[in-house]
Amino acid sequence: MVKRVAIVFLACVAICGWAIRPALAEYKVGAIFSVTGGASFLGDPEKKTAEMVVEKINQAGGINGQKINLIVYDDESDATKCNLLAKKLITQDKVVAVIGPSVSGLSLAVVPVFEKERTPLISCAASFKIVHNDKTGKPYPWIFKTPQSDSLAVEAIYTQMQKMGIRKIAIMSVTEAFGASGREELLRLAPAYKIDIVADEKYGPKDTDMMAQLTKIKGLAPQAIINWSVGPSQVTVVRNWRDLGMEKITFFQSHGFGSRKNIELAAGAAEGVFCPLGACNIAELLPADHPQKQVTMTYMNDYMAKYNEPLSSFGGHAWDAISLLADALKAVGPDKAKIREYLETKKNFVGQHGVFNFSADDHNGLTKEAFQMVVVKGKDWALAN
Amino acid sequence: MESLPFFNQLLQFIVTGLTIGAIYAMVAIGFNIIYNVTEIINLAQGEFVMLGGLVMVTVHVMWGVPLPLAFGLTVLGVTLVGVLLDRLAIRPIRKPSVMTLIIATVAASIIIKGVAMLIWGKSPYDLPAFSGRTPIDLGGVIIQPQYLWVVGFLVVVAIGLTWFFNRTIYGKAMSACADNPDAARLVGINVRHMVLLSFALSAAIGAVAGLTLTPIALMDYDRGAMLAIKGFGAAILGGLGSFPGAILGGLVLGLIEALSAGLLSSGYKDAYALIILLAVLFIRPSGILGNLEVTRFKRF
Amino acid sequence: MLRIHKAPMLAGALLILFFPWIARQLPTISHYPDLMVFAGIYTLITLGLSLLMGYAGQISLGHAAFFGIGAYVSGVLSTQFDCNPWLGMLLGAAVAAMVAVIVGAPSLKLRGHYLAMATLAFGIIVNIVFREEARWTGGPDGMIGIPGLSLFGLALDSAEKYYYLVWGIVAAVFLFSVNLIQSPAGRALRAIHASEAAAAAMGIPIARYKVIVFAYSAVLGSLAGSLYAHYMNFINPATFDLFFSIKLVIMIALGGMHSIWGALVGAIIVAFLSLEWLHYFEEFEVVVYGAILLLVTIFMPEGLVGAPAKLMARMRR
Amino acid sequence: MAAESVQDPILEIEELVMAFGGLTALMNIDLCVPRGRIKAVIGPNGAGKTTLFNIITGVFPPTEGLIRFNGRAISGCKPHHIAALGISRTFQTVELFNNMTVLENVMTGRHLRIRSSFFGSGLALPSLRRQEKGLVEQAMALLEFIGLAAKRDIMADALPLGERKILEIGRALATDPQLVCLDEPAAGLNETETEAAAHLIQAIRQKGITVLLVEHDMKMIMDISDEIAVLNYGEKIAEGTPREIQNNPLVIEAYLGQGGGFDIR
Repeated sequence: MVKRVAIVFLACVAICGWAIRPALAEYKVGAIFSVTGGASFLGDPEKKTAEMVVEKINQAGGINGQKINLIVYDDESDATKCNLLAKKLITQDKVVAVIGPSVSGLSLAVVPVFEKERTPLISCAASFKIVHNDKTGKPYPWIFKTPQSDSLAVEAIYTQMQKMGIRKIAIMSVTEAFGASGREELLRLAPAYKIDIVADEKYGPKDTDMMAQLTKIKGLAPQAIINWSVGPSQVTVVRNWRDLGMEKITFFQSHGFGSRKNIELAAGAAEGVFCPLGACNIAELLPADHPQKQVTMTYMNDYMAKYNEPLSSFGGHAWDAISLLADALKAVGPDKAKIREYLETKKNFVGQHGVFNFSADDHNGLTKEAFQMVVVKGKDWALAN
Repeated sequence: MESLPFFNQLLQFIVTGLTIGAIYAMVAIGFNIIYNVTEIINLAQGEFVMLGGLVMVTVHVMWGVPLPLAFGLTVLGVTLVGVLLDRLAIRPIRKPSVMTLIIATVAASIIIKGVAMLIWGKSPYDLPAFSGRTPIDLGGVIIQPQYLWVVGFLVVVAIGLTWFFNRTIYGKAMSACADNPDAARLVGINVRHMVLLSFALSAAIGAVAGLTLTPIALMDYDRGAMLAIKGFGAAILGGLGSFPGAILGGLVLGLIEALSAGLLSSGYKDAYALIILLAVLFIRPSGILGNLEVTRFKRF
Repeated sequence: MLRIHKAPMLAGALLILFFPWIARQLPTISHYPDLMVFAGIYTLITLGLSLLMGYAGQISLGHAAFFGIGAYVSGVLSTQFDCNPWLGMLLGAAVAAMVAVIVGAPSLKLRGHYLAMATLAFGIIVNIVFREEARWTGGPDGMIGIPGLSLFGLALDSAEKYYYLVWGIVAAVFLFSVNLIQSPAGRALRAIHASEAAAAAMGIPIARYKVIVFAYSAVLGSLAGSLYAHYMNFINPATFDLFFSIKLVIMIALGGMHSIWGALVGAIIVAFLSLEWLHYFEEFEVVVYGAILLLVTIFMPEGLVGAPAKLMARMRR
Repeated sequence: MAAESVQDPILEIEELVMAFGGLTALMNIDLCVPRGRIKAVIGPNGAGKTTLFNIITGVFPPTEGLIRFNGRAISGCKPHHIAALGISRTFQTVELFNNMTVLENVMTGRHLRIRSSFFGSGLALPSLRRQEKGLVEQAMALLEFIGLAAKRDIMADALPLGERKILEIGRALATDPQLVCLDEPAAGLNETETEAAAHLIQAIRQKGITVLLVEHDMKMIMDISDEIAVLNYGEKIAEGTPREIQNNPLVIEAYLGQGGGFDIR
């Protein structure tokens, strides 16, 4: 009995000792991505990218002589877990800033945490709401994000439509955060571009077939369809569109379509589909004098060499986030408030998805020029004119 | 650009609904086979469908095995998983109450899903359609050749099961277990074997549903649960334990979804299907073709 | 029966009381009170569910809906109507009770798997409403800016303060449920579980009891939802989906369906497993979770709390 | 003593018809149960005896006909209403509360005679606590009466069949009934157990409680019944004292016609 108590006691001491081991001199940076769960196609490349960038920095001697210690957590696409992990990073791991989460819903879920704890967050999710407080009409002070807002993608598509003379369209969206916020922007911006939305259809992320919605759209004979979704459903939609012989109705995908894997899965059905993409999707298509040509090519080559898999544009959001943070750390050191200030005034940061120009009123720092309109041609992207 | 006449649209909705409904029906049949012998709702049924699709992708696309042979191998492989499910998750339970059995199937479905994620990763996979992707245009109504395969397999499964339960000794023994397990035991039927057989059979049917669905909707590791719930809904709507009920329930559910997506609101289409399901249950507490008197005698 | 409960109840109460202090001493678990807030919120739901499923023998695969109703009623009222959060919580509970009566009265006439499907359907429908009525709920993106709670001017803005609030409520509900189980009403519920025909023959109004216990569990679910919303300051529909309903059932099955202790133990274990411990298995997480569940089902069909009792019985023999 | 001469009937059934779908289970049954007596209903299997019990206790409403209890029409009432009026029952298949102890089973039987508020119970109001104490005493008294006091803390499903049947009768008595309907209390019991059951039934009558009995054990029926009604194929073919029934040619034919399995003499 005494022996047993002694063992338990020793074990406790050992655990405590391990737990309060002295922290090394390093910059602690947190990351939360949806590495597993429904949004793993975002979180997985983001995690890989962030780790790759940090490894590269540390190999080059770190920042100001300090290594970056990147602590990555997986929120499993779950709001409760995400919230807990955010608090754990701030209060227990004592990080100076956090990048992620991967999806809009979860980023929104932790906005209150970072505002309260006064810690910078650079989100890797699209929704405009993440950097826009409805009550004040301004960004949340401590929250930034790198992906282009949905509104920019919508503007890029609507601009292309104006060029093509399209006025009457149908929209489709998946009943998830990504689809819902895209749909909201599509509806909000349509009047400004004099575009008439004749059908507003939805489908579930696990639906097997969208023929019914497309048939209804076919009956209304719009000039174009815009689909806003991610994952397998966006492939099914394109296939159904092709099956129903609706090629005359031009098909636009959201920037969520930005992976060559999707063209492959569509099995030829994606031919002629338009899609707004960030520079990093199409690095090799960019003209040599494009400002992002160099960073995107380097990233693409590094990533493919390291992980031996095609680049996903979502990883680029993590590249932008961690690189921005590294830049800030280099300039001002591990001070939360100074990092926040630095980010807010950062201009001309050349990233994977655009050239960022932050300001007190804009915590995203991108314009619709961050998107290139591309079209699927011969099973690959081509720049659309 | 000519618009589509309303009548053609309606036909298109029906074609779509029946196809999806046929998949639901096959899942529902799988539920019924196991339910009839064991009174368990096997919530891992959807995972059989998922496995059917993904195993077929591996065998047919990655290994290049020709279609008919790949079909056979896939069904066989998934059947084996069904057998393992019974041996490793169901049979070891010493004091089987219906609730523990259901939890065991939930646990099994989580494990199968997790293993599938480890094997195939998280991205979706495609399978070539069995006879090409050139749509058939029937006077404005578009039919994918794969749709015919889906409906065709439902018919084959239905005929096959009818033959199995009415004509073969094993089928008759299984029906006997379903009617009265104690009496079946008395006349010398090995109920354990029948339970095993029921898992094997419903896994096989699940696999067929999965590999015919994949060319239409792609397949990924996470798809099982949703299909299981739709299939469960179809089985309940038709009346648990009734095979004609399962087919009717599946087709009706598919039709309601397609029609409400096309005619009412696509955001609420699943809700409409479920509201109708609830309404049916409140009027007929044992489903459309279910027998209330029989369900009274079931433990669950 | 109360005798059996008193000792562990006292031990549990002391542990709950001193847990934050213990956690503060050990840096590796210093964030556990935060986890315990969620564990407490889950416990609140499973306490009701245990009464409904374990004691009265009914099934619900839709309880996430009540959790969500509480969260959304509280959330919408406090953000869009500047309603006092406590009042919102009460109104949420009232709405949940009302919905439970309306849905429960026809549903609880169904039996077994049919009841399971009906409650499952109810849960999915409610979730679709949360998702689609974006004007009120913020849609799939969720709803931000839900205020925190304060009590007599004291803002409950730290994990520890909220921990005491949540576990105080859990303790009260636990006591209430223990009293209930040992009362004629509790026996009536167990009688319904064992034999509806005999229960009716003893003069127990079955339909009414089923609906009352359903509503009671709905109210607890709703309270838990409100507590969740005001703690997270954010809610989204995915939190209240059918997989959460199934997770709730897993909690009470894992803990032990036939005892109120099972609800407590199951909720805490599953909360810690899914929110913290399983992370260490990384991509094997899902498989490990399933394996734990399966092993408990096979080797401890009475759940985790059934095991010690069985062990004691064996030792006595 | 024939049914027509009953002065003070506790239960009167008039022209009762019960049809399930196309199947008529009971046809124009008239039956009268005199207060304070033991009345038996016998008949071959499938004669409709259990159906009759189910209708009296409200499990399903009759297709046609009238049932009066203490002069008040009760046909169509819910089971728990009928139990509240003073009719209690046991089941052919023994429906004990297997998740409870012997004592708890009887205590649950007292449900109608106590106050049971859901929220009052949860708050453990002092009045309810006092009531609970009294309840245990009442239940123990009943267990003494049926002879199961020593087994109070055993789970109901751990008892042997004979005691399960006795306990079910005890639980039925706990509702303070004026009429108990016993559905085959001796089925499956051995001779000693049957004798014990017969004694108990007689003791119940001595307490002034009327007994309506369905049973196949003819010796027991003939020994303890005051009156017997005979059903065959859903129709009442005879009614009278045990002696009258034993000599009734129709009854003999009904039993012999079924294969002569029962010796009603």
